[in-house]
Amino acid sequence: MKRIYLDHAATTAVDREVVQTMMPYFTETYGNASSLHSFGRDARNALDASRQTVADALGAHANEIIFTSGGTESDNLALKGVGKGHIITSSIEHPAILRTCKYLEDHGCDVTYVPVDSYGMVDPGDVESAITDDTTLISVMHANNEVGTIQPIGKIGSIAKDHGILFHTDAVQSFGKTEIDVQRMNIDLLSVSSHKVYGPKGVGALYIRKGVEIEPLLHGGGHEMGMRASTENIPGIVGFAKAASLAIERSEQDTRHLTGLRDMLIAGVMDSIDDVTLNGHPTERLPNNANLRFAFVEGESLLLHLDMKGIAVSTGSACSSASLDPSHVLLALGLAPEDIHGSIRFTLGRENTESEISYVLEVLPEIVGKLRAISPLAER
Amino acid sequence: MKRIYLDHAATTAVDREVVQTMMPYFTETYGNASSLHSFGRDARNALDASRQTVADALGAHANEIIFTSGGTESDNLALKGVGKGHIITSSIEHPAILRTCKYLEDHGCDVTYVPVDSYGMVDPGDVESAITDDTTLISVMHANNEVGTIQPIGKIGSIAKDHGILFHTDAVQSFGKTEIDVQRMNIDLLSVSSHKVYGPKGVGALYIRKGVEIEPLLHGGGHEMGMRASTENIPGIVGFAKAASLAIERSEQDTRHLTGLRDMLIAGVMDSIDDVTLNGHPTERLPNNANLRFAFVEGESLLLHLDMKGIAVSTGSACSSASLDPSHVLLALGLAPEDIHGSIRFTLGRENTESEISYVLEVLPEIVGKLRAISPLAER
Amino acid sequence: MEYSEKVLDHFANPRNVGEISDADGVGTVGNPTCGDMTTVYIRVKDGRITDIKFKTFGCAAAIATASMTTELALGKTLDEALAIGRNDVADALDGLPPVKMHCSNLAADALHAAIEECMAK
Amino acid sequence: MEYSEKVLDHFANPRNVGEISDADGVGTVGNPTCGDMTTVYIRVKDGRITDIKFKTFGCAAAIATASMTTELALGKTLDEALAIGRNDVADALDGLPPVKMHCSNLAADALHAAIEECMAK
Ligand SMILES: Cc1ncc(COP(=O)(O)O)c(C=O)c1O
Ligand SMILES: Cc1ncc(COP(=O)(O)O)c(C=O)c1O
Repeated sequence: MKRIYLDHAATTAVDREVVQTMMPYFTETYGNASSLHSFGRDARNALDASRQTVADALGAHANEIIFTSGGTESDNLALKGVGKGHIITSSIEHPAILRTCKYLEDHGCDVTYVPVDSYGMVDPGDVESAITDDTTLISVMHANNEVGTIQPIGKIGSIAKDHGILFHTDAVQSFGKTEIDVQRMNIDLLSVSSHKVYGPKGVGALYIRKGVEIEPLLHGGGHEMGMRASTENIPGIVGFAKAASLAIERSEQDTRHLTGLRDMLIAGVMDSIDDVTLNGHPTERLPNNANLRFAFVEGESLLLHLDMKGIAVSTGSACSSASLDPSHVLLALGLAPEDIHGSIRFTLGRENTESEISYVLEVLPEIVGKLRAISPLAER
Repeated sequence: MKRIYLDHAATTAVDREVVQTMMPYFTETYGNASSLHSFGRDARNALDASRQTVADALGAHANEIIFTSGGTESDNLALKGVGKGHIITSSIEHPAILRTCKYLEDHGCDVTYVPVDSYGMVDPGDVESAITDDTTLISVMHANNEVGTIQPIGKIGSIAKDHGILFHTDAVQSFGKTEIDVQRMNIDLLSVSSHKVYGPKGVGALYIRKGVEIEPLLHGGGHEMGMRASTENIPGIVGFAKAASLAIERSEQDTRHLTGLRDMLIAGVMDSIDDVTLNGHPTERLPNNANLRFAFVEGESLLLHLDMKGIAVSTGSACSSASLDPSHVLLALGLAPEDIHGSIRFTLGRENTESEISYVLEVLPEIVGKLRAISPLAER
Repeated sequence: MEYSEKVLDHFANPRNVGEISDADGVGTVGNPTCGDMTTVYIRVKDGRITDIKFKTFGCAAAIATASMTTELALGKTLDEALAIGRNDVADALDGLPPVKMHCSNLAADALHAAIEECMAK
Repeated sequence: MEYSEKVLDHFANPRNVGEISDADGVGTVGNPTCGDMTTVYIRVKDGRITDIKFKTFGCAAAIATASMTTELALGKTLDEALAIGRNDVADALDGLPPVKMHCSNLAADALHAAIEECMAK
């Protein structure tokens, strides 16, 4: 059976060129980057070069990049590392932000969760109004992982700057898909994750603007300029850097390709199936995200039927799929629970093709029809 | 030039079989283990199997194993996750423990640092005497990373058990080199790291005995039974599990091989060079560790001369090599600073050969002679 | 979370789907807000269930348990059918993932509601 | 931390190693406890350094800077040699890693101490 992967927001396959780039670092250039001998120096050189590459991709300096184990660690390090007093965030952040905020609330911080409109958009005015004398940090994600809405982070960045407050953005989903420039956008801290951009899992980075003081999360050897102890994952970091440079290099071409497939998918579904709605913003959305709501049917059933046809999609975010609670993001958009239960996220990738989307459009109407036929809600 | 790697305590090359095992997980079985579709289920199955393998290697149950980003994170998670009130540790722990203890002291905990004898051995009696009503945790490493001394952790484990106190051990250096059984040794928490046992960097595990409550370090999606958020690093975890099972499978053979090479090295050096002393315990030491003190010369010079001959060794631990402070471990053994400065750590690995050791024994006397010839201390 | 072969079979090819227009008993349990809703229709002759149909809005487990419940109930006397418990359905499907155990309640409860409506007539 | 080619060359092949038994000036700086100690011996004729030797216990940077310092000082007048500053040595070696900059002090200081001893005679 052909298998079609449309869950790139959950994770991506590692690009073959990236794997090739990583290979020598497992068995040849395997030194510890802190060691003084030639094996160590070779590892250190690879680490330094990777740091420069990731910095370049963000418009940052190399010494402003800390490598971490992924987006979650970057988010935790940013918030726990600088968050004190009052923190402002949005109601549609990833759990890596929201649960960290919850932890900080349990430890004496105040957190304001700014709402979003029905497209999942934060109003920068709401962020500004939430600022108090105690506010130390604003954290608003660049693009949402479920509905793909892209936030006006440049505006939020300048509000933060005007008020002398630090601004963090979770750019795990946007990195490589929309332009990021930490200078122009007045970003002080920014989280990225390798496995969302065709790099290996278990690697990420946090950009920390020069001068921002941060309390480390992992204490130990003085790695990563003292801000993140642990023997550096050189193959992972080298792979991430390669993936980041490919993403920048291919961004125009990727965006065109993804937008084309996304719009083909959305239009095709709307044409062939009744009672379908697009969740999220019509235009300010990631080029690869189509989050669609199918009335009268339940998402997991739809997902499993698609899976039986070899098509991989998701309901909500992967990390919460195992739970049965309705998505906090779709709830924040104001959707009724029964509509949330019928929502499916298709997230496209570089390797997807038009013929794959055609195949999805071929099988989806029948599946939705079948589920509606057994649904007690359909005739109402 | 032939290159001889004798710094296996810093990190190891990844075993080629391990790399082969990892490969499909980069480009084929690349799903997110939390996803419901077939890509996700395949990843989940690999994760579950890996967890079982690592559990088996420790005498633990699968649901007692949490995968982390390495030894440092495991140590931080253990200590920050359960440490409260009073903590007992040793003075020769890795910085991942000592700096975490420092952090906990800054946040209201009391920490007792039990001393070691001149062989680097902790006296279990000292641990027991240090126990107060507030003691919540004892953390003593299994084997030391610099001098290789193996601690009587079974005894410490039963003391902890008798007093109803949790016992953590940092087994990063001992795992795969000496037997570990968390039941028999009464261990409640145990840290391991993949890149010390021919597995990939950036992966480790924490064993947490069933029933032990722990506060997570990384908040976010409910991965790893809610104890460690972040998309699981499947290739890394699969590689770690493969490395762990190879280590167990080959342990007898490896131990014989390493002990042979180690003793050949120590005896050879002692025979051909005057004023050399073995640091650490004569018998209770890791099979692959030879930490030797060369009077009148400074370690970094020795290291670099060896490096110029293609031989990679270390002074102290890799993570502190960049600093100029004398090793806290050798200080704790009671060595004078000038003796510490002349100490070199040779740590052997599975792939080292007798002919490599012969080569080291061939070049070392000349190097030491050369450095002693320019040393103002040599004739004193 | 992994479904058994039987769950997947009943999910992909549910038995006894539909409605019975002049049913002797109809039971509905659950609601769309929670993401799960099942309606069971029965026709009864001489105290035996001679026809049974269901409709479900819900996850794979909800659909499969409803399908299996109708299979278990068909041909049974009302008393026998009332004795079909939650675990019977899960067992007949070779088990359900722990987070989905509540689904097995849904279908059995809807069956019981339909039988009670029929008995109350 | 990466050493320049020149540092590595002077480390591997130090110039002017040794002692001068009846030196006109001897200067020792540093101590083994800190991991670094250098002794510089000079012979002076007509106010010029005509011979210079050193011994060093220490890291590669300590050895290389001592070696380079003797090269810079040889043939110089005492005043010229006194003017050899810490940065001159590091510069002549194409730089030193930041953590190792203190080493360049050691050799220049030992040279200055030797010159001062000689002048005080
Ligand atoms: C927006 C966002 N933030 C953070 C994360 C966490 O990243 P990671 O899985 O690399 O820890 C994810 C994905 O899981 C994400 O989509
Ligand atoms: C004893 C000990 N504990 C902890 C660590 C840290 O492990 P990692 O580098 O995987 O974070 C190391 C090695 O660096 C070690 O030797």
